[in-house]
Amino acid sequence: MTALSGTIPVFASLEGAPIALKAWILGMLENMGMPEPFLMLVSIQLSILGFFSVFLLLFVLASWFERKILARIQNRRGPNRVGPAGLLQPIADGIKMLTKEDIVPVAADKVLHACAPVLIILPAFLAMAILPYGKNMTPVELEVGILLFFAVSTATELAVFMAGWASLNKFSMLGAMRAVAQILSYELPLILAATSVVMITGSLSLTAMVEAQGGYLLGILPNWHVFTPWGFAAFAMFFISALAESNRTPFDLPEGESELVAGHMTEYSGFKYALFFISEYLGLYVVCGFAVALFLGGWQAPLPFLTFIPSWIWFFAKILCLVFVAMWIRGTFPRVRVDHLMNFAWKFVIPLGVMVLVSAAVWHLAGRGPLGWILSLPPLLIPYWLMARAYGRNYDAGGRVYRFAE
Amino acid sequence: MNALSTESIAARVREAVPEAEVELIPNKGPSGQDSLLIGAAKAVEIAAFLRDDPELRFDYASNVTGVDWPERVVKERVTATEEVDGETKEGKKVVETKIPGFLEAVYHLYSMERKHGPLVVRLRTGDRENNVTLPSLTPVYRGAEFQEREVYDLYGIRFDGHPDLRRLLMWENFADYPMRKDYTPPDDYEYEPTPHDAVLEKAKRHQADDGCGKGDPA
Amino acid sequence: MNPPSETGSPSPNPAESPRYRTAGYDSDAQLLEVSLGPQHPSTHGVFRMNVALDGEDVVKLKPVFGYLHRNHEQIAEQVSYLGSMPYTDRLDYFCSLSNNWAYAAAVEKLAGIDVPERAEYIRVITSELTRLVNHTSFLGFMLSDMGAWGTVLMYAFREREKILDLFESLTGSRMMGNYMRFGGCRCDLPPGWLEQARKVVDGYPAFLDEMESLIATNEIVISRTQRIGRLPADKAVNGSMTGPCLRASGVNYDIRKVDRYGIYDRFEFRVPLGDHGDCYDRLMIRFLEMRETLKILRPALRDIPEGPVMDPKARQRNLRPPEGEAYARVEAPKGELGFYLISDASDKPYRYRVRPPSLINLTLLEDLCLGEKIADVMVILGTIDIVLGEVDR
Amino acid sequence: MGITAKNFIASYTKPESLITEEYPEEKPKLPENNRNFPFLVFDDDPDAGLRCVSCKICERECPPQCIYIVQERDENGRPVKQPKVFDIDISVCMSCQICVEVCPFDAIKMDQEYELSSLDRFDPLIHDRQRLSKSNEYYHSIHPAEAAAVDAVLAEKAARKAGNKKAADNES
Amino acid sequence: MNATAYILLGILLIASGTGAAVLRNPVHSGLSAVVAFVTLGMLHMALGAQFIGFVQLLVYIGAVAILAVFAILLTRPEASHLPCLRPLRRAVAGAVTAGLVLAALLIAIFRSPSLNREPGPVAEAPVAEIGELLMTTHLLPLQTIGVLLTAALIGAVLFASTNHS
Amino acid sequence: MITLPAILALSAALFATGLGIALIRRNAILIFIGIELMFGAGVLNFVAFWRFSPDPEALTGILFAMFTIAIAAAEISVGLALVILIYRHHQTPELDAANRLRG
Repeated sequence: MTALSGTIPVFASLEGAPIALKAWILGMLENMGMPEPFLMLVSIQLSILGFFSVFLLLFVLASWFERKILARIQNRRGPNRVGPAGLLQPIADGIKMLTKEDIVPVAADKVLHACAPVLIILPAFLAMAILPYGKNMTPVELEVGILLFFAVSTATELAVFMAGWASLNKFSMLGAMRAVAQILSYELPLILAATSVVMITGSLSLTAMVEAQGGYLLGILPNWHVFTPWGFAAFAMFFISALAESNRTPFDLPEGESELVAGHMTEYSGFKYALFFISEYLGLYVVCGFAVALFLGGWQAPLPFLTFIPSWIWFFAKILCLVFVAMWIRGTFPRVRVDHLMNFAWKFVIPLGVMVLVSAAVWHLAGRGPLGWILSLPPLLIPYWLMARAYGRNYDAGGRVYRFAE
Repeated sequence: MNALSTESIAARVREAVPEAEVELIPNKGPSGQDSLLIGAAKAVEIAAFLRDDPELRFDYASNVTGVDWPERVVKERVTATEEVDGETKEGKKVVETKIPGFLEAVYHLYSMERKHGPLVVRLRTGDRENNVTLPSLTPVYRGAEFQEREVYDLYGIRFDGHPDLRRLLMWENFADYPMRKDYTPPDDYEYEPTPHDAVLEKAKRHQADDGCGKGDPA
Repeated sequence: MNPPSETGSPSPNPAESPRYRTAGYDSDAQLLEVSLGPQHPSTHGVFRMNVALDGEDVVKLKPVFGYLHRNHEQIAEQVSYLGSMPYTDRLDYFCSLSNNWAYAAAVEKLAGIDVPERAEYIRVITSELTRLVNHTSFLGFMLSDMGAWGTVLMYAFREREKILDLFESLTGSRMMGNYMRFGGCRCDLPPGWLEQARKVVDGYPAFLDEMESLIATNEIVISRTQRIGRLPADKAVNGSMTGPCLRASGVNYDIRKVDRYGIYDRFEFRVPLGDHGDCYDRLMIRFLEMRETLKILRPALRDIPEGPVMDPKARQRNLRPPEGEAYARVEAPKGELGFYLISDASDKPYRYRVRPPSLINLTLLEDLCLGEKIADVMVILGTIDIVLGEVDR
Repeated sequence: MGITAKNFIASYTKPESLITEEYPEEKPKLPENNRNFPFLVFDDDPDAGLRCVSCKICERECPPQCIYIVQERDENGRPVKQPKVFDIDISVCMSCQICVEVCPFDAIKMDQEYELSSLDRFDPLIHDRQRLSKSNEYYHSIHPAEAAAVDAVLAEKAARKAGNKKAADNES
Repeated sequence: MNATAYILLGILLIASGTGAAVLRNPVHSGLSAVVAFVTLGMLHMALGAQFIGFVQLLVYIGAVAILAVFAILLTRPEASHLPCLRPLRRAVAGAVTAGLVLAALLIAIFRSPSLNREPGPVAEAPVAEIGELLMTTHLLPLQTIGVLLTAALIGAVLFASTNHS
Repeated sequence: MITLPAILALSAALFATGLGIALIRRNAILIFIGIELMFGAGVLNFVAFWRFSPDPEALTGILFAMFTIAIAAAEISVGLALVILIYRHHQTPELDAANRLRG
């Protein structure tokens, strides 16, 4: 908090508002004579309730946001009938989803078919617990936070696989196979990109990572990892892999509707389908949240004189920016093909990820400064340039020349 | 067709493919697109010749279709001399010629290389019931594959040597050939009542049958 | 209607014919048979493909048609010559005016009817606008097939809408034109139509530039279309491929140039040809064709003469062409659209046959798709650009 | 991505680039030539002024056969030049306008009304004579230029008829 | 470690393990084994080895289980004509063997006097120290494991990609 | 508080289950899963011994557990590749069908 926060008390009080609210409720309960274990339980419940409701709100917003953004990109208006500016559209959608008939194919494996949507939504919620939302606002302080993220996010592929397999539909099966192969392949670059940050920070805890990015270079440029050569490369890798991991366009092959109808979700309807839907958006928020925490300075303000705005507002603003970029990408790019996707992961991103590690190591040794810049750039640029040349040769990307007959 | 008249093509074909039955069928209409009737026996050879001959190069089978010619009676007024009671009378008389029915497969060939055409080639079956096999030109013109299937589907001409002769548009168990002139649609549709009396009658009949009428026509 | 079934084929067993043997797969254990369609997001209608997959690779692909079959030819043989005209709109419902022209041309050939000059110009203008409509929406659908979430489709439809507005103010209907008549066109251009059309045509290059930078240089599009579904020229010719797909394979065959029907010899335009015959070429040829089409439209809109739009001698009702037959074809946006008519001097055609480019271009679909990935099947099918109204008729 | 960004921003800054019409509130302006389903023109009186003489040409020419006409007969059973029944099944009609073209009396014209959806297949979608009859003024309001031309032709015809009659009167 | 948690996790662990043994459908078996792996990871965490717990989850769910289930699918066991278990005699023999082994182990465990001791003072294994130890005292094993993993990876790729047809 | 023998007993039970799977299933992949469960029992032992060791700061148990997990991962990757290979030969993942070593 700088002196500015004193002049703007609203922001100052907002900074600690969520924590203060929790403390107030707890204090009130304590005054009522509640026993200690019960208070602890309530405290946990309140934290959970807090981010549960925030993220559900965000999910509701996201579907509205996505529709609006896509519509605007496509020169349409988007939802504008339900509520002001269509803001109640997600609720209408929810009601629609809930009132739809729940169809389970006769031949399906009914237990797994029912388990899959529940299982797919769990990892997102679990991963949310360790996100640092603001200063002292990590719901679960975990020493190995980033490991938890990777551990639970692998459960997604299991759920997708269960959904595809249990539906006993060829499209579902194909979609599930794709999903598993894809998530498995992109897990690796995701871990590599995160490892570079772990190397620099020397900790697996997300809070520590965010705190390591505090401070400003020359008083203006924030010390975020994304503003370093390795950090930028790792961020790009992380973001691309995160898109692939959460099945977003252009990597939405598992559900690629133009070839596989809806992939693993083909045989789902009603509320179960809605759960897949929710998990997609929540997954998007979670991966964006991790990208923010790892590379974009978490809840740190981008400019020193902006620190008066509460940290959690910054965090969510950054998440929303990344989410917007993801939606923008969705509005622009067509879907890649499955073998291209795998080639991209194994032949391009992963080698580059190893080089990012090298670069980060160099940076770690050479230190933040001109020397670090000079030494850590070549291990990134040279392989990038070589690989781009090697793979670019397969296509006439520069444009073809066409003959004309009179 | 600039330099090559249909007649000269017929002559070339006769020259090149021995024992080829080629007959010129003139077109009386304003379009003047004459056609060649070729015998089924040598049809594939003739087609291959038409495709490969460097001057003809009809390498592109644009259109393949069937035509149904049911048995018909052509009435023609002819002037005939007749001897009646020793006298020679001259008078008009109606002569009825019975033309047996047949099915026809018509190919419109063009040349993409030399940019001329069309050459209309016809193949005729023996009759409309049993003798309906024609040689398939799909081995020569790959583009005829689906169209020959369609002709088989709609007219019932069986193409010998076709790689995959199945029905194209109708379903497999469909019995009839819906493009033949004597085809009558089976009366099994679910008619929707319209103002037309005839259709309305049918609709009423059918809805009386199934008992769960889709709305009362009355 | 019963769905066409796969079993009980009366013909030689397809599995025995060499072309359909799935080489190298001694057992079916590894193959996954998938039925794409008839209700599938990207088959562009009720069209089905029986696909056998080995992993993601296509080893067998059989198109199945007939879900939209309405025996158009039989209907046309039972109504008058004029009565078939509105039905031709519904063949390829994106290009109703080209279809109109093809049918009108066939009847004119059959009955020997002349077309006045102004009508010829209108026909060229409308049919070239139709080409723009078709190719534009083709780009949109194509990118949707690749999974681009309709952004390109929306841009394409935004532009298509302008032309459809033109069509509406000219023919009264946006898609079902039913505009051309034997010996001319149904009505003259409404006042101000030419200016409006010029405005649309002038605005088109900017749109094409935008689309080209959005599509043609997009890495994902390039990697998904280049070297996919290659079609060599000789195979294309033998398989009766027509239209942009044929020219993408490098065969210089444009009926506007070859037959010089209508008044196309008055316009200077070029025929773009591709060298690779892959999906990217098929995509780009359509871009280039649209640019050439604009080259036709500009002088046509400028030079259109005054005069009648109908041959006064031509009659629509009770048209009884002399006995004979005629085959007329035009370069429809999707390929060669031909009408083959036999007249027996009555007021109904004795034989009425449509040569549908969509159906015949599909002949080579299996050849294009074999060995490609399942996702490519959609792209290849997309680049062939079919409309089911025309395939099934 | 630049292009999509441009369009995204333009959709907020330039209102004309938003192409959606908010249908129930703002309705599209139909061009004069727009056609939907046929209607019958009457001149003054909706019953007697109907131009249709039930010649049944349109019924014959209609490609999908959606028109059904029964001629009116007077008490003596003699046909009257009036349709007794004139039904158009607009769920069959394909708006091809051929009935309009073939009508020698300019009695049937194309309407522009398009909000015809209903839950019932039969009653609201089979238009009877009463529902089809619309006044010449209405015709003028939807197709002004065409209606004016038609009126001119009709007036000329009437004049010629009157002239003929006068001439015949004069002769006799 | 809490006794209730121990009992619950233990029951879950053994139940899912048994499920993996007897469920007919191989995919169900595989998924049941996944539950066992997850429970195992939770046990590690409950014992204070958070790091090991997460590594267990990461490796076993993320890699092993998925690969196994994937392989089950690839090999299409449902097309097999044989029943899922071995012939009854052999299956019973296997179960008996397993039971005997269990009995032997249990006897050994409960009769050993040296096992009755109190848990150590640390509740949690510090991650930083694990890392440090890996890089100092246990560097050689770590490197060996790295070589082993690389060799396994290459070997697996070679095996799976060999085309014998 | 749970004693060390209790955890060891659980681990023994897990080991026996894994052994049972390996012994009674036909499917090679499930046999591998059984082996993995046995590995898991070993890891549990390591962790338990670390927890109850007199000198937990040494972290030896933890490190051994880690190495065991890594070895298990290496083992199953090669094993699954072998299964796929066997499947290619015999068109079945059942080991009974693949009891000959000749391809």
